[in-house]
Amino acid sequence: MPPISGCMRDAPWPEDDGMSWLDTVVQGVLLGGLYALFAAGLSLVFGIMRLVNLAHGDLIVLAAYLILVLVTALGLNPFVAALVAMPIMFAAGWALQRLVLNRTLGDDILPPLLVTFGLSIVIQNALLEGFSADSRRIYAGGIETASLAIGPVNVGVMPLLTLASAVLAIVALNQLFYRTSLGRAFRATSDDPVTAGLMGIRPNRIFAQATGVAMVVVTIAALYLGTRANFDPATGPSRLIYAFEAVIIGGLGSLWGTLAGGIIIGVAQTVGAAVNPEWQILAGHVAFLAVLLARPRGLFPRAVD
Amino acid sequence: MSVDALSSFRVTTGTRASGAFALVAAALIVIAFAAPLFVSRSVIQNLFFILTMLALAQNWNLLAGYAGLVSVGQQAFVGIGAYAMFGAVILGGMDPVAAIAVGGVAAVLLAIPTAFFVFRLYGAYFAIGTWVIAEVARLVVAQWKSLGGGTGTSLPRDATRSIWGQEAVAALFGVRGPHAADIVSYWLALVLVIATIGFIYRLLRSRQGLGLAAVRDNQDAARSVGVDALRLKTLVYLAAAFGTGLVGALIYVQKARISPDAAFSVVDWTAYVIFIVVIGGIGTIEGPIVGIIVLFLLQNALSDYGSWYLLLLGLIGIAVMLFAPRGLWGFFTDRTGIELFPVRRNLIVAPGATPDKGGPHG
Amino acid sequence: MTLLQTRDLKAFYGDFQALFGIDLALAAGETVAIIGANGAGKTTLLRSVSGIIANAPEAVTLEGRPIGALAAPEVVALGIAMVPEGRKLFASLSVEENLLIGRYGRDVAGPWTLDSVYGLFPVLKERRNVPATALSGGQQQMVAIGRALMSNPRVLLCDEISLGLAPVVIRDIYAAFPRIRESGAAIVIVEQDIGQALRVAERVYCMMEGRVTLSGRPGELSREAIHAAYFGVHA
Amino acid sequence: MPILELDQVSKSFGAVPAAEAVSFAVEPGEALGIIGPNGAGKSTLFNLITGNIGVDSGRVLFGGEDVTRAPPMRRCLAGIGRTFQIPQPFQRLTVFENVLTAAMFGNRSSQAEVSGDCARILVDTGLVAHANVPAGKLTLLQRKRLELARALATGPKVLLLDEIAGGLTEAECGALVDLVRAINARGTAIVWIEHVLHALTSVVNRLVVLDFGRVIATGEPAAIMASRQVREIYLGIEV
Repeated sequence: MPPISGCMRDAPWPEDDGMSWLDTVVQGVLLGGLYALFAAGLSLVFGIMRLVNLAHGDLIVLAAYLILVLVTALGLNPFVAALVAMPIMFAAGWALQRLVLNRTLGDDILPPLLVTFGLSIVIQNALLEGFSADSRRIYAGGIETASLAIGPVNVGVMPLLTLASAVLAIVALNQLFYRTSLGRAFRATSDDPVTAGLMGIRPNRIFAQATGVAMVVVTIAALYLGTRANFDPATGPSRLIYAFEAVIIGGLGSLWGTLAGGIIIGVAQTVGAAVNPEWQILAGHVAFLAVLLARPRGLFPRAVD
Repeated sequence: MSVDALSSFRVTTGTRASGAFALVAAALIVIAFAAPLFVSRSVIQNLFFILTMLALAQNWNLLAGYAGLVSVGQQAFVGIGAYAMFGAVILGGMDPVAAIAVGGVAAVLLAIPTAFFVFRLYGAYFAIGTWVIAEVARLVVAQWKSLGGGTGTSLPRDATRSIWGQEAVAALFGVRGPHAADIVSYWLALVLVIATIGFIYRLLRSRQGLGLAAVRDNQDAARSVGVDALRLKTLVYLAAAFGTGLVGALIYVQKARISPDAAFSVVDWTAYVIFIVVIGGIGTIEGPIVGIIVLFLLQNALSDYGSWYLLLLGLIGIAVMLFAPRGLWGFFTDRTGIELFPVRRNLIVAPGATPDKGGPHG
Repeated sequence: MTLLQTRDLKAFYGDFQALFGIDLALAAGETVAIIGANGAGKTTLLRSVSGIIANAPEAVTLEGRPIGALAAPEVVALGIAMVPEGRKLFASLSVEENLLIGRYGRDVAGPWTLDSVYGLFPVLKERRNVPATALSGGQQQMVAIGRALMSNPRVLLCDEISLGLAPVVIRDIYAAFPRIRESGAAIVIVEQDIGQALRVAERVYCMMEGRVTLSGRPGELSREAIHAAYFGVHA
Repeated sequence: MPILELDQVSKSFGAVPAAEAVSFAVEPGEALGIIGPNGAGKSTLFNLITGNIGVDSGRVLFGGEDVTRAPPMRRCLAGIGRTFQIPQPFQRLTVFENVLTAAMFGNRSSQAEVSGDCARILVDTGLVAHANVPAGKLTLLQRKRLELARALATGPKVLLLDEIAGGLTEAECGALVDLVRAINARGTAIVWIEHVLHALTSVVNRLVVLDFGRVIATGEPAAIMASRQVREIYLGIEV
């Protein structure tokens, strides 16, 4: 699983003066936006049905390939292609939950883990058959290299868009969760599925809609993954791990916590890379383990398990 | 129902089927040791693959099937065991076979601190936590320049030409060095599998084994009758790490070439292992044995279809987990009641007799 | 005209039989109480009617239509709302959100809206944005009743609403029942507190160990008869 | 010196108090009954004594030693045996293995040392005919007996019984009463939560009445059952 070196490519920074540390942290925060997008879907699904989908990273890569196909086959702009891909991914997530994952829910933790692990292997190898192992990239044209000067720091447009999209996605999810009837149903089902049934809620359908919504967030994450770095069928697992680390650091079931967790991982990685390029991914993991040691329930625990 | 004596009772575990199997197993072991006499070198190498994967599968099954600890990071111990062996040979000048033990010890040393981390997580989060530990181990080892860093390295020629017992076997069987080395590795794999299954079977029939099964069924009830669930699970986590480390070291003695991405590969040392256990039958000793045979047959049938093989394996794994969670062996044993490694303690009370006085309740 | 009826209703928990053929009838707008000691099968009866426990289709009928095999979401849509034992409010929802979710499966016009429920239980209005589980036991019970009313049910099933509450709080809650009855809903009250049940109900069924042991109008039943039916012969 | 003592034990879940300053003591070999309406916090009290739930404040003393912070398994080893109100057997293990687990871990001894006792307990609790049946296949009443057998197997000094007589026929109830009396006669203290009053009062020599998580009365069974206050609160009948 090669580290996503490409991702650092569009964040050149001068070597030694004080400016470089500020720049490293800013790039880290922007990278954290990408990891928060990876994590938001995971956090949403876990919050509602205590299910962790080990194929989450591979679903992001699958969505990236879907966008790639829409861009190359229909000549669409990547952002438009992502909009087109969203309903498709929603339907795919909905069907996956209704037909497969709902059967695994229950007290025993083995079925959901082993089924989603199997799903991860199936997706990776299906993509391998379909698209071979070559690295791919979604070209977004001029915007990729465009950058803005914000104060003393030089910031790429795409990383900025990524962070903005992450914040928007989390605001939207929070509005959905706390302002809509469907959001109430999500939370009620998460608290007590049996009593939710007494209110007229059908838990299996709620879980399917939740996974569908998670797949829409996955599509946004895939857009930025695909445009900012190379990807191939095997890059899914490392994305799952970053998403997982962001969710754990942020605290289970807390979407804003997930954003904070993503940013902490992002900054840890850019700082690590600044010290030694080979330590980028390692630094992220070390930050995760440090938080896990100090606050086992994450920094902003909301869901009381 | 007055409290009175039970003069004649006994506790048995064996069954007719397991008795017969014990004889068959003994014969099979003798044949297996003698195999190099009458099979080709490529068969020996296939048997080595089957035995090493079976040993990994038994260790993973001990963790997930009996202790309910679903790890997706056992590749960490395969990798650490292999690299410790490489370190002992290249830096310490040890004989590769002796260095296998160093691999096992290194795996346990890694498992102690990591247990502290991963036991703070539960269920799916424990699984991914073990995966992070494996990633950290892979990245740290990739910094170990004297063992080839990220690109990896090979065992020195003089080490691979004279591993322990190689000349004796070469002379005995009249074969060249590398063939003899394969035979020694094969025998080691055979010993390792027998030891692993023996250890697991004895553990299951012990007090700890009964405690583990109780915790698996109902942790609260188990704790209220005096079972220390965390201590038992940690014990199993360390034992599985040791076993996995030994196998990792042995695999790379035979491969003689190592790199971080290969030694810590989640597909080779965790994905295949999970499918072997799940398809064969999780939570049974016979399951992984059935599973490795199925995997080997599939591998031969689909070897030239590339990723279709893993794709199919994934689909079969999902189908089995959804529709026959106790796997092929579980399906068979549920219908026939035959168990090759029976664990159940049966109380046989002579009819009419009642227990004798004595004991704390007498 | 019988609104809700059970015919030879049986229920099992695995191999343990909880109900041995219950025949019960509820007319439109009527209030019926079911009393019985702990373990008599009262809650099992309500869980069967509300669809949490599946049964034979004709074991439960609403206006003659078999609903015994329907699941809870379908039953509430037909207008049978349940106030579950132990209240079971949703911890991550506020008081108002708990009320609103009451009508998720059946959003029909009727006497009960947020305002009319706050009218019934004024204390809830000031505390409407507080997490429901931060309220006292009595207030939580009011929210649970309000939540069921929000679906404008034709039948309101109340399971042990006096459980663990002080007598003065129980009186406050039961004081609201006349207004609930005026709104036209038929009410089934399952209660361990016999005195409270007899005051509010027009008809009473007494259950013991899964069977109906007595039924009739409160006025016509003697204390000894109730005592015997409640405790069984050896009382 | 009492074998078990609760000193001002309190516990609340959110706004709802489950136990408020509960204090009582159990002498070695005594048989104490606990009664109270549903939702009075009786089962929670047992979980506080066994350590399955932590106390908010107050102390739990066992044989004079403070076990308030001790985990459930240490309290079991100290001598607290308990049954669960809703039976929690080890489903896939056989009846004999359920009892064997409790005996081996509760007494820190080997299978050989305790097999005899386990066989005897199975005879006493009428389960010996089902010794090799997986616990998941037992009827509810047999599972209740298994709870008792398992608790006994840990060799307890205090045995906590949680509504174990519910749903029994007259004959079964009589047999259970005899068994509990025999266990108590051998020196094991009994603390018994029960709704079947005639079974409870024929064994225990003292009653504690719980309501709203508070001890509202303690004393001789006859006196307690006669008191107006207890009958009104507990039975809910204007007497």
